[in-house]
Amino acid sequence: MAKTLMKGTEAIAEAAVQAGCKYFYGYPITPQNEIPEYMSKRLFEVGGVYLQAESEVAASNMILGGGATGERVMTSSSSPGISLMSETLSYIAGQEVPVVVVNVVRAGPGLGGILPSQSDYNQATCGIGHGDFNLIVLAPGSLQETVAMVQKAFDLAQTYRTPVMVLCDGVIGQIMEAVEIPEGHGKNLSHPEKWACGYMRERGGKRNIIRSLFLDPDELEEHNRKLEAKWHEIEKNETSCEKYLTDDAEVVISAFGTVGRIARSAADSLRAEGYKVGLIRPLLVSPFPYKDFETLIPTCKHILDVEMNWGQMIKDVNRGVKYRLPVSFYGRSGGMCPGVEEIEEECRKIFAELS
Amino acid sequence: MAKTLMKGTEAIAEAAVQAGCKYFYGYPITPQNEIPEYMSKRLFEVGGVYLQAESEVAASNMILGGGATGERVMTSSSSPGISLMSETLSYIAGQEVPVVVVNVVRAGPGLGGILPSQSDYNQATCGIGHGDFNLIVLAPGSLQETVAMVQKAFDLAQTYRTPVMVLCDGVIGQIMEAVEIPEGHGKNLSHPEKWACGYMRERGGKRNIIRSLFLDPDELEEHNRKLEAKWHEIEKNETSCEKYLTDDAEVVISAFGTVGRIARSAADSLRAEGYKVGLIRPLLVSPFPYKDFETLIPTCKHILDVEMNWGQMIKDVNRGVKYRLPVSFYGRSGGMCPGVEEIEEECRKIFAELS
Amino acid sequence: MSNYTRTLFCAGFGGQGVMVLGQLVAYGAIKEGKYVTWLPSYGPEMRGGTANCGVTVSDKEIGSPFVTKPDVVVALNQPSLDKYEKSVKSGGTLIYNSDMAKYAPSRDDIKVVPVEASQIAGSLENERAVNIVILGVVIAMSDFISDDTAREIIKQKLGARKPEFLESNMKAYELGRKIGLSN
Amino acid sequence: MSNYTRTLFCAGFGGQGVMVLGQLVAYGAIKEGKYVTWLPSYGPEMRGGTANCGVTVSDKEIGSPFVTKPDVVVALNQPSLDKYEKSVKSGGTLIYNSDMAKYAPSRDDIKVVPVEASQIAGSLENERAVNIVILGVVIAMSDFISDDTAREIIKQKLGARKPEFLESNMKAYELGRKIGLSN
Amino acid sequence: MAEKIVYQRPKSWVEGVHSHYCPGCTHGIIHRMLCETLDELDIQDITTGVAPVGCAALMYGYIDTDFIEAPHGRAPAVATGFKRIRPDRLIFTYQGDGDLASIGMAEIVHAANRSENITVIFVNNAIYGMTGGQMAPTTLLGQKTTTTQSGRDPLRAGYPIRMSEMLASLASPCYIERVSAAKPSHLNSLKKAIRKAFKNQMENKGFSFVEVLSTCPTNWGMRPTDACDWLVNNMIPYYPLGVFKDFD
Amino acid sequence: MAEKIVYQRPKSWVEGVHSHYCPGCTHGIIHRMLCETLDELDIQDITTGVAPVGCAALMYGYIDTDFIEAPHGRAPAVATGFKRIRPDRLIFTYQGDGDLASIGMAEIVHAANRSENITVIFVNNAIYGMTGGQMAPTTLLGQKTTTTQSGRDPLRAGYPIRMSEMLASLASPCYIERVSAAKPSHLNSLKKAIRKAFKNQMENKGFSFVEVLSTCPTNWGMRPTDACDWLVNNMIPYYPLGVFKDFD
Amino acid sequence: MPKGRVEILEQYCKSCSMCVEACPKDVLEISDEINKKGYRPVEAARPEDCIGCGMCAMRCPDAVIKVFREE
Amino acid sequence: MPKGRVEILEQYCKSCSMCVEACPKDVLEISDEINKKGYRPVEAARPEDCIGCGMCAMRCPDAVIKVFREE
Ligand SMILES: Cc1ncc(C[n+]2csc(CCOP(=O)(O)OP(=O)(O)O)c2C)c(N)n1
Ligand SMILES: Cc1ncc(C[n+]2csc(CCOP(=O)(O)OP(=O)(O)O)c2C)c(N)n1
Ligand code: SF4
Ligand code: SF4
Ligand code: SF4
Ligand code: SF4
Ligand code: SF4
Ligand code: SF4
Ligand SMILES: [Mg+2]
Ligand SMILES: [Mg+2]
Repeated sequence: MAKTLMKGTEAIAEAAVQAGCKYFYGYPITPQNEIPEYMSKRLFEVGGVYLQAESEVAASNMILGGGATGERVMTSSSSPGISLMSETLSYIAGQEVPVVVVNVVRAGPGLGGILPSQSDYNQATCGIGHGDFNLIVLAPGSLQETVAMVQKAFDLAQTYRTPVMVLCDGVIGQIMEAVEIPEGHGKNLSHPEKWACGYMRERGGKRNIIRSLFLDPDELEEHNRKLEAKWHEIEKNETSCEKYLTDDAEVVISAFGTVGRIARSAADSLRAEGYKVGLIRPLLVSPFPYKDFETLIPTCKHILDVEMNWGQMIKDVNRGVKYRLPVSFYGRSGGMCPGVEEIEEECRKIFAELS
Repeated sequence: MAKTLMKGTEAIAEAAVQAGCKYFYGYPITPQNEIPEYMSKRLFEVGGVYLQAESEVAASNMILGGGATGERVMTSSSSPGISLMSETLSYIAGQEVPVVVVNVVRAGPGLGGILPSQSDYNQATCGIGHGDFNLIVLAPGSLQETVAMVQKAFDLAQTYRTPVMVLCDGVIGQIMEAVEIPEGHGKNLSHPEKWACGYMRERGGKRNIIRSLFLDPDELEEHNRKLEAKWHEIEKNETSCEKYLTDDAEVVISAFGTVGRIARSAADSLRAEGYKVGLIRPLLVSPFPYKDFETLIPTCKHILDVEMNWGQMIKDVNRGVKYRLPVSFYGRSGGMCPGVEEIEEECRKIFAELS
Repeated sequence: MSNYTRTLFCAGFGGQGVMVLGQLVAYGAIKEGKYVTWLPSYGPEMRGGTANCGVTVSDKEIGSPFVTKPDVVVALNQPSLDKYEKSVKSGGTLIYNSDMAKYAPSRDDIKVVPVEASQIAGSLENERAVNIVILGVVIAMSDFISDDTAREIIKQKLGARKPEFLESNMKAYELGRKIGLSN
Repeated sequence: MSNYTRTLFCAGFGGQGVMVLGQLVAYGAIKEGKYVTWLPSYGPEMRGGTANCGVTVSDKEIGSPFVTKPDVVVALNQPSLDKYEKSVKSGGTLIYNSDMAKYAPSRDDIKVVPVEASQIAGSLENERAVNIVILGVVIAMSDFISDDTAREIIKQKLGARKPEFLESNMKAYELGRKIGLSN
Repeated sequence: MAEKIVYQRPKSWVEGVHSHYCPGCTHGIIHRMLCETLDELDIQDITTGVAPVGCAALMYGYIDTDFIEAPHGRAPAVATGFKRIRPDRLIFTYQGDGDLASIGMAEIVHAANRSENITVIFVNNAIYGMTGGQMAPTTLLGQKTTTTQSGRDPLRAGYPIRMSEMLASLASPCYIERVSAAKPSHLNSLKKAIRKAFKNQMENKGFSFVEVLSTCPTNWGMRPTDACDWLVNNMIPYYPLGVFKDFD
Repeated sequence: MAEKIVYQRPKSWVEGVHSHYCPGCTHGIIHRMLCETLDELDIQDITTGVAPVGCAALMYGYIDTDFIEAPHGRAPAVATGFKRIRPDRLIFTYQGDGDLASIGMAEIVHAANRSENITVIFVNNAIYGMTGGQMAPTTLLGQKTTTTQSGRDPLRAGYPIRMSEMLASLASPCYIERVSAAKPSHLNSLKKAIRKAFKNQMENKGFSFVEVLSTCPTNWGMRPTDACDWLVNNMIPYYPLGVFKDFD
Repeated sequence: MPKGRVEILEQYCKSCSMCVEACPKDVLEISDEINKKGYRPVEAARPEDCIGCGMCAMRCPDAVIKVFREE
Repeated sequence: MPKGRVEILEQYCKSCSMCVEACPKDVLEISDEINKKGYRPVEAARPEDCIGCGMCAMRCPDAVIKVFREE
């Protein structure tokens, strides 16, 4: 497929279809309505299923049931809707069902606003539901990257049999850019016949039970130990990070998602002014690329963390650099996005103080 | 009231009543069923309201509506039920409604088990809902402390007009201990006539709107800035931490809630063996007492973090000691609780390595 | 700081009264001004499942409420006896309902007391008094609480709830106590 | 690395076609092999509210898609004119629908182009073509995309959707272009 | 001859604000009727509204009473929480069909079943207005929406739910009526129904539910007056007007 | 004379397990009937059960088919998600009254309204069994539970919900019947209803719903056989047995 | 026929024509003006025919019309 | 009268008496034994009266009873 101008939400949807996702359950919410709208038409064409759920609670449970077939299933929503999926996501993680969830983040808390935000970082990477579990969270910065990450999300979900979130913001959802959508392999990596429901006859009467309930604490601890080991495996294999001009940078901007691309513009123009500025941008925010941050320590003098929230990633940045570098923060909230000039200004202030 | 032997759940309920909480909305879930059961009888006696909600989603919205009167309202639940309150808790924080939520944590993820756990630490302290907001989270270690914290929770909720969580575990819920329940002042600290609904006539036609929606991003950013400033105020005023034998301790155990009391036993018997062991225990886990951890740095050689989960508080411990002390972890999961002997053993190993 | 800390673990089927047995000891300890914790292992089953609780009595504040090496273990059925026999502290006491469980001695470092508790309770026409018979044994063979306190607590707690059974309960306690004293 | 990067900001009431105006430029830029981003400020109102979008065209990858200091601003109504007049880059161009908004000049560092776009569109019996008239002006006065490309894109994108209006749309573009060229 | 005022803006209507509703959207008519009722019963300053998530999320911008914002679909639970504590005050929810009949199904059924002493205004416009025209549970068979682009197909998307009828099957609600905001001839019943729903609450009679058929010219893709005709010709046959329950 | 087996454990019954249900709890009878139906229709190995949260959370311990565990109340959504992808397989949910009629109200109404081609077994025992006897939406007026200690008072806690009747008010469900597991004389209809609910699914007829009145001797505080009598004398009068919808 | 009069708060009118359709006397018409919000407000094109019946106001979703009647 | 016989999987019986009540011939009774789970299982106290009707099995919640009938 050649590069065409597409809206973010539609690119997300088509990327999923090309990755072999034929099943979508979701509930409308701005700013991602074009995803279900697109799916409602497109999946009919490919012989798949689009179903408008009665709520996000129901949608998340439909992907649990759908995921239990072992096929590639997906839902998408935005912040308040994602909160409603908390309980089920905890179940899905505990039950080891592969699903993909897209969160096109809008400004909160509460009803908040519908403009772009990154204020669900904490939720996505840390405490979205009860119990010990983690989501894999991909945070794309451009449409082309979004497409790649949506497709990768399905692979990750199936490889590890775990819920995967693509954490976008309203900008990614609403922007139009030229994008090429690779025809994904769509290969089912999860070996459903081994663990999924619906294969009992094929397995000669051997059944599968997909559950998270273990009333015996020894059994539950064992199960949780297994989940934890899987997570360590994921941490080992799957961290990913972009470093831009960091080699000689005195000030490194840390940012994820859309803010990353804005920060790159700022870095470029500051470089043009002679300032040694770089950018570090986690592509997966969970597991977080702590190591990549740690390697900044010897050369960099200061990190400026920039986010579209009140500084949610900063604790991971600090953890990465182990408090051995000063980390300051610049952020906007409520649907406001830090602009190139604002970031430049912050950097200049830091250089002024450094010298 | 004199000390009497009480079950944890009942002590929680009576403590709330004595603190002037006359309104309870909730949905049954083990291991905290005795709270609603107690309330269903007791609140009728005091002329209050007990209502069994149709779900935790509904319960959380009932306390939102109830809290909007400015009165002292409460709900209680356990892990999966708390997850279902995520969206509404984000609203409640954004709408600045004072409410108290008790979470008697059980083992997750998913349906998990019903035995004690601390695996909702991340959720409570970090990402329970969408958007930038925080809960105040109290983590009692004994029944007497639970009673005090439940009562304090109402004061904090009203002082700051914010949701407050009391994070217990199944042990606190099910244990019987001698406890004295102070007759709380029950004074309404929130000045409902100023902000609550239902006072328009009294205010001569001036109305109140309790909302979190601000479609204009400037307005929403302003609102969020206010919430953030309030949180900084809370961080300044309300951190609280117990330090036990830490002055000369070479190894300090960090633990919260029930594990704290077990760790104290371990510290006592290790001291008897001549090991210099201390204990640091946050009483509020959000805001977290980072400063109290920082002050450990000069004397302590090693921190052993012990939890009933896979190590959720450890990142806050590291943040407190700024990675300048080695921090190791011992934990159990799935309803298992670290025992005194296990903690002792871990400590002895650490001392062996230190020398 | 003295060193008085005693632990009791009671296990049986749900409905056999192990929880109440533990609670009576706990109430007694409070009455005597001691520190006490009572902690059940609550399960999902309403009946038929295994129920158990651990009681710690001490003259100082109690750290861990989990009872892992009890001074006294009470086992009212076979699975409990099999499972918890090993947990008794060396030098401790294992009391079991010999009407419900058989015991093949595997340890010689503990005192083992079989009690025909069901028969005794049956003879009093109060089948549910098995736990009170055992309470008598426990109190006689340990220093959790005094005999006087135990009697008072039975009166106070069971007298109020089931006055019609008070007499047979007191009798059950007596008979248990006798067994305890003779061991 | 050359330095070709141009920004356009279009604002008006919902329904006036500002979004499409921006998109046509974006499609054209893609056609010419440039990088482009189009970003709307989406609002809660379906109609009657203010709608706007920013377009960035460049010959290299685009960082921020937010258009804060546009080279060209299009304002189709009074509130938009009032609000975004100040944002035009020094040396840039402000194009507005003079049938819907009055302008009292406050800057002399920008080129200001009033267009009687509603009247022109009305005269073509295609009231919705206001945005195409303006597109003609924009293309004539800027180097986002070539005139040829613009015509092709109109044919391609609007021809397909509303063939019956294609002729009057092309006419609207012509008339706008004339105004642009004469400014 | 003296001039008498026949009609003017209600006192409870917030002055100086241009509403965000689309031209001719009958949400506005229902709002106006609500304001008139608050004025006539003199209850403006003892009433709290619970705003939904939907086009009416901003309704407190236009109706001058206390307001609590509810999460999507949860207004009945919010109202319950409030009313149980302040039985001396009045409370109403105002909810769209997405809000009430889709995500909020559990909350409305249970509030009705407990016969909470609250007033519910249910605005059925057969579509999700706020989010741009997706299918609602009340979307008619064959009706085109952005998520049923070739018309609602019952096999894939189920049947339009008749909320009034379903709630009337419960033992406990006090009053359930379906009215319309489309035609001048409907407006009398609309007003009477709203009034009655508030009076019931003032008299502690329990749960009152007014379903109002309403238009969404924007997402139906029609001129406002055509939308009114469409409502009459298509919605009323499936959603008959009338009283479904009345304990009077 | 040869000996014929009149009754034996169904093939789908998991061997060697002592169920966690309380003595005489009729959950067990319903399980057994389910197993018999799976055997008779020879569908054990193409069927997936969706386990609820409630006393039956562990039902996969006793019924030997594929199983998915659902969060409390959400079994119909889980089943929908599965069935839409695997229409060639059978799926059933088994839900208590707390699960289905309280927290899961939205999911059951919408699954019914979409007429999802699934089978729902609704076990109404008028109480929350698993959590120790709190009020359920179906608890009878005056019935004592741990959260209605002086009996359910409709003013405070609302009315017992009749789910079969309410769902039957919808246009789309295919089959709705209420049966009982209390008395030997009820068991025939119980078995027939379960069988029919599965056959409907096999014939793609859509949503089938079997409400089974069931006992909870433990939380009702009765001996099992007394509980059966109580059910007959108290529940059946309020929850009449019978077919509420049948598209046959 | 009674004599009526309408006052129109032009700046709030959204030009929806609901009142135009409602008027039994065909008094109202959409004007050629444009208000601040970009709408052409309604006007009383034939004020002399107005009977002050209030139908227009009753149907206006934006409470734009005030109606008077001579008594 | 046909002749029947019941086999009882004692270890699964929970002594609930449901079968006892169901038996038309009063064949069954709760025994004095105690099984592993602590219940007194049911037994055929009057096996000679059994007609193999299956009522007991049909009512047993724990599928404890197997029923035979001579043909
Ligand atoms: C939890 C959650 N889910 C989804 C949304 C997005 N949303 C906003 S309004 C709405 C539906 C609006 O439709 P309706 O309730 O019929 O009201 P209308 O706009 O038609 O009056 C939806 C789905 C949300 N804000 N929150
Ligand atoms: C979200 C959530 N809320 C509450 C619970 C606790 N809970 C477990 S089972 C149950 C209700 C059981 O009642 P019912 O559905 O009637 O089933 P029964 O046990 O009576 O068969 C509840 C409230 C839970 N596990 N998850
Ligand atoms: S979108 Fe529809 S319902 Fe919403 S204001 Fe516009 S016309 Fe009314
Ligand atoms: S608690 Fe009630 S429903 Fe649950 S198994 Fe026991 S008797 Fe049955
Ligand atoms: S008052 Fe009556 S006659 Fe006068 S303009 Fe309005 S509708 Fe027409
Ligand atoms: S009904 Fe109201 S808003 Fe519509 S045209 Fe008439 S006056 Fe204007
Ligand atoms: S088969 Fe019939 S007669 Fe024989 S024991 Fe069973 S119920 Fe009684
Ligand atoms: S019905 Fe079954 S479990 Fe109950 S007593 Fe009879 S055989 Fe035993
Ligand atoms: Mg609607
Ligand atoms: Mg039940």
